[in-house]
Amino acid sequence: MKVRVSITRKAGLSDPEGVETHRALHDLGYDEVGDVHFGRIITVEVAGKDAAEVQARVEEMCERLLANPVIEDYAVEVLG
Amino acid sequence: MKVRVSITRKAGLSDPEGVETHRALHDLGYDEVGDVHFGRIITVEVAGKDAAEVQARVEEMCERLLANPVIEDYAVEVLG
Amino acid sequence: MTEPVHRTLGMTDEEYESVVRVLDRTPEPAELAMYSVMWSEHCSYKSSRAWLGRFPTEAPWVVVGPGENAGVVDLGDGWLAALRIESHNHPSFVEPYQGAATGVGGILRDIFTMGARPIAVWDPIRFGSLDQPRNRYLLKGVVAGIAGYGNAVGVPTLGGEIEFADCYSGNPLVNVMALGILEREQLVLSAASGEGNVAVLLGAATGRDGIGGASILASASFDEGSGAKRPSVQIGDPFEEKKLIEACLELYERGLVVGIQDLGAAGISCATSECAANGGMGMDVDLDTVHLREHGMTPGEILMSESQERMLAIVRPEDVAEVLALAEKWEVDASSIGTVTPGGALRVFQDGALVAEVPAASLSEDAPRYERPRERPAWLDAVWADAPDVPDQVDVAGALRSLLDDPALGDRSWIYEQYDHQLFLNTVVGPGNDGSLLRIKGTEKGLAVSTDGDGLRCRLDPRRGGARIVWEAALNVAVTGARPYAVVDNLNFGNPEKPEVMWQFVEVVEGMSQACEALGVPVIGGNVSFYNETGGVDIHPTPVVGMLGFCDPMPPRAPRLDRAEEGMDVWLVGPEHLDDFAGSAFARVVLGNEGGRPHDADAEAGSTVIAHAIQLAGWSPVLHDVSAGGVAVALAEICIRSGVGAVVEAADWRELLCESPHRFLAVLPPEADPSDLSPIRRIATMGGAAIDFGRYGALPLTEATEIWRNALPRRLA
Amino acid sequence: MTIAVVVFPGTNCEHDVVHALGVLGVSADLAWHRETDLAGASGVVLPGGFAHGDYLRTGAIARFSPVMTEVARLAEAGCPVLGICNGFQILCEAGLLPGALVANRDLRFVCRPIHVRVESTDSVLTAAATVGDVLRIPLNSYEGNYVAPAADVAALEEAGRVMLRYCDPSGAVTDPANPNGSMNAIAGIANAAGNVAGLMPHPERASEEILGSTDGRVLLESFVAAATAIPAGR
Ligand SMILES: Nc1ncnc2c1ncn2[C@@H]1O[C@H](COP(=O)(O)OP(=O)(O)O)[C@@H](O)[C@H]1O
Ligand SMILES: [Mg+2]
Repeated sequence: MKVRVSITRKAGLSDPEGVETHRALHDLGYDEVGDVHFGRIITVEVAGKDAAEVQARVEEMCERLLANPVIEDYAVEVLG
Repeated sequence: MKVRVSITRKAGLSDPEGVETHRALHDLGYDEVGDVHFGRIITVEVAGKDAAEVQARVEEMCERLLANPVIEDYAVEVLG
Repeated sequence: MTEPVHRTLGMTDEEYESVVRVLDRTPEPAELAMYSVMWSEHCSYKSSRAWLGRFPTEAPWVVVGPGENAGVVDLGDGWLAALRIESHNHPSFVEPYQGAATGVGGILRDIFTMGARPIAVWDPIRFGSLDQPRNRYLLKGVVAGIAGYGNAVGVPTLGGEIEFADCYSGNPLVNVMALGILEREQLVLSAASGEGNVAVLLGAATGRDGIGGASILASASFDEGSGAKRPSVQIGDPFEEKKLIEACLELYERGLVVGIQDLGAAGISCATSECAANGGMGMDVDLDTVHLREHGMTPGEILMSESQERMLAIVRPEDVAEVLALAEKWEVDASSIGTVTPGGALRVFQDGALVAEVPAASLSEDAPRYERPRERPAWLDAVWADAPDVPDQVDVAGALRSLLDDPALGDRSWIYEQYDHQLFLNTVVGPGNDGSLLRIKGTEKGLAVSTDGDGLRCRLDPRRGGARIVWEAALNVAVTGARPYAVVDNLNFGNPEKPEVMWQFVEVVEGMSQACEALGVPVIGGNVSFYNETGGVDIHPTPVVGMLGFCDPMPPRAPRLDRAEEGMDVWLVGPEHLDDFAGSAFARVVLGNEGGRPHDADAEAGSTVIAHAIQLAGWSPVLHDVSAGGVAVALAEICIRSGVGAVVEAADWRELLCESPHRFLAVLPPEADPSDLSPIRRIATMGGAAIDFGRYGALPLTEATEIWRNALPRRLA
Repeated sequence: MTIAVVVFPGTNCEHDVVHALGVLGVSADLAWHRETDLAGASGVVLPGGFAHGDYLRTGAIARFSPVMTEVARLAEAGCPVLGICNGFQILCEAGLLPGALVANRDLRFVCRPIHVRVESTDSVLTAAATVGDVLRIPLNSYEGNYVAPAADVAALEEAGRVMLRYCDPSGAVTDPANPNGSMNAIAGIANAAGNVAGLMPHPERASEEILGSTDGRVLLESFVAAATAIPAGR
């Protein structure tokens, strides 16, 4: 099964990459752009039949390795 | 409007983060894990009323700045 | 029953009463927040201040001693050097990458606050055993954080040190030291003089980072219950800092600042009150002008925010426009947030209303001072009695195999090759040797630096241990040809409310002070980190010394470990060994013993040996001090780095493995006769394909190299 | 003749490049990234560092700096343009060189001397060297891993535009000698005309004996010779 993990920095923490990219977009004339935030997507191919089980396993992977729970939130979607 | 841009490395080009994460997951005993791919998500707040127009503008931002078309693919979703 | 607010801010009832006395009324919330952080252990040194005065701090070349952001010494011809060390222990445990990264950012600001360009960083770090995954994660994260920030901000990391012991498992130590150079006219201090001068806040936006935060965290024990005190982690932005460095250096060059202060612990409240108090003035601060990252921040939050990469410059009113323009050129945000006033009051306004009014000086000067009880630990006698049981005869080659495989003794290049250590083209001797040696371009001058600590030996005897790390650091710079010139120290200790910990602290300060006095080297700055305990277990008393050495001129070709050649002689310089095994690597790694009482430093022998090292550095291909692992490991490092074996001809196995102080190896061409540099004796000849200890066995060089190179990587793979 | 060394916010090797050129007896001027006219320069160096923090993507934001329009103009006119490390990354992003640089194979920053073999002398980077020379030069990067679509790499090879390849001290191109996983062990390339070149290692860090190696000089000398040969700012 294909699983998509989206990892974003917790609200309130600074996001230097977002700030700089915001600045660059404005320099290019995209004045309509407001806040910019950076995150990561990790797509993982997982052997398994049961979506709920796969979901639980990948969430565990997030807690242990993929995300840094101290500063990041994550969301796991089993795409099937 | 809130727009999510997902940027992934083009198939066939090396993805060291993916490879390394795959290895680390197996070290932790997640033998069910197959291919792992890394990408970035950039969420952008964009002033605008028309979803199609916003979509087009953000696609232009991707072409010009947010993605590197030589090695990356991107997808733009207007979340509303 | 809810706890009174001051207690949730880490303040005792007595301390709260003092605040009431100082203000002569009940503090407003913003005021209480300010006092709670400024009077925390981290900011006020309330438990240590009474003892720090023991350090010798004077010498004719000291320009700025302890008390300012960094110590400054004179290098002649108008050149000055600034040096400073800090700890980021607790933040690095919470989030190793960002904790270490922001540690680097903070120490750099201390340097360029003085007007100096930061030119190098060091990272003395300590962890629990790498057998535990959590410790591997912490080490990797810390090294990546130092690399990620240091490399990107554009300041090379020229070395550090690393130790492993179980006591650091729940409490890793991450110390960072930075060196800067400047020309005398550029020196700036943090005093806000001149009524009507303007306080300009430069750099990153202010968010809710580390509110009630990093400093309180560093001032309390770390246990399960501390979750509530956990600050939101601060995220380092090396790019912002790089711009800030360039902008500030240009401000100084153009003479546009009267005084400047970095924003660290307690953020705006600390910077404004210190600047005002140092100048004998007051300040009016308007919080509406502070560039915020988040909506709805309270005055207390804005004042206490520990958002990174910010500076407060004091500027004459007529220069404000130019300062703002210069900031804009460097793409640094800047705004005028305050005005220097007569009278000594720090007054803070928001939405036109006065939200805090305190005597600026009271935040630092009225802070509590504690002379906490001290008591020699009862367990020490038993520890001394448990001296290493040294056998009659030892297979030195076999012991060397184990020693080279120890992660603290093996090759450290896994760490330092992640650090840019060459930027600025100053690095004449880089990491992987004893001290690093930097040139100052356009002069003949050289600066040598070493950081040294030794938690185990300091646990066994804090006074002797404290003295020995100073002597070791001094020898490390001397073998590059530099004379010991100034010291900064980072005192990492457990809970000062325990009498045993306070006793250790005072003993260490005494030992270090004696060594500095004997060396004639002033202490120009330092940092105290208390409350390094987890679950009631304190870390070893772990002072770390940063030694600055100076030479003018530099040796034409400074010694390095990789310059030994077949046929050269190896000389051991230094006094007869003392069978000193307590706290040695041999006892720990091979015998599994961590007891006994180490020998003391010997000031007379130490000084002689340092003078010899400086002299030999003028022409020796290799000099290497003998420290952890003794002569055997020191010789092996020379062999491995130079790619040539050695045959040891005359040495007792004890001489090879014990760790008596004040010894180094000199590898000299065969025709050289250094015998007038007594005490000195020839112990080996370079050559062959093994490190050959004669009747104590031989270790093939290829095998030694393999073991040494893999000691760290194989545990981290 | 003067050489312009371009400074973006976040660049950090600019003074080192100026110093190393000075060692060769050549003077160079710093040019801030907002400048739009480098007509006085007969050569341009984009030095190493972290332009715009390397945020978003290495080189991505820098390529839009005003100075890059001018760099492109000079490149087109045949002026020698050299990108070192971050400068190489920027030239790739700007499309003045093909491909891109991504994270090192083992995801660790690498700062150490590596060996490169000279593969071609048809560029401003290598003209003074000899094919087959092995140079020991410091590498200092996290994103030093050269990637490009297979067809582009094949075209580069075909046209002899790979200038430097990672190798072991004997000159053999082996996998362990490839410090970052670059495709075809590519360490440096040039454009078709040979006047625009980029490389990951830092020749300016190997230009004085006291710093451990002088192997980088031949590369800087090639560049300087090319800059001397053309009139300023065509
Ligand atoms: N954490 C570290 N970061 C960078 N370099 C380090 C680190 N630990 C050790 N090193 C380097 O490895 C070398 C050996 O370290 P060490 O054995 O502690 O030196 P010494 O015993 O001479 O004080 C030194 O050059 C030192 O700078
Ligand atoms: Mg040493």
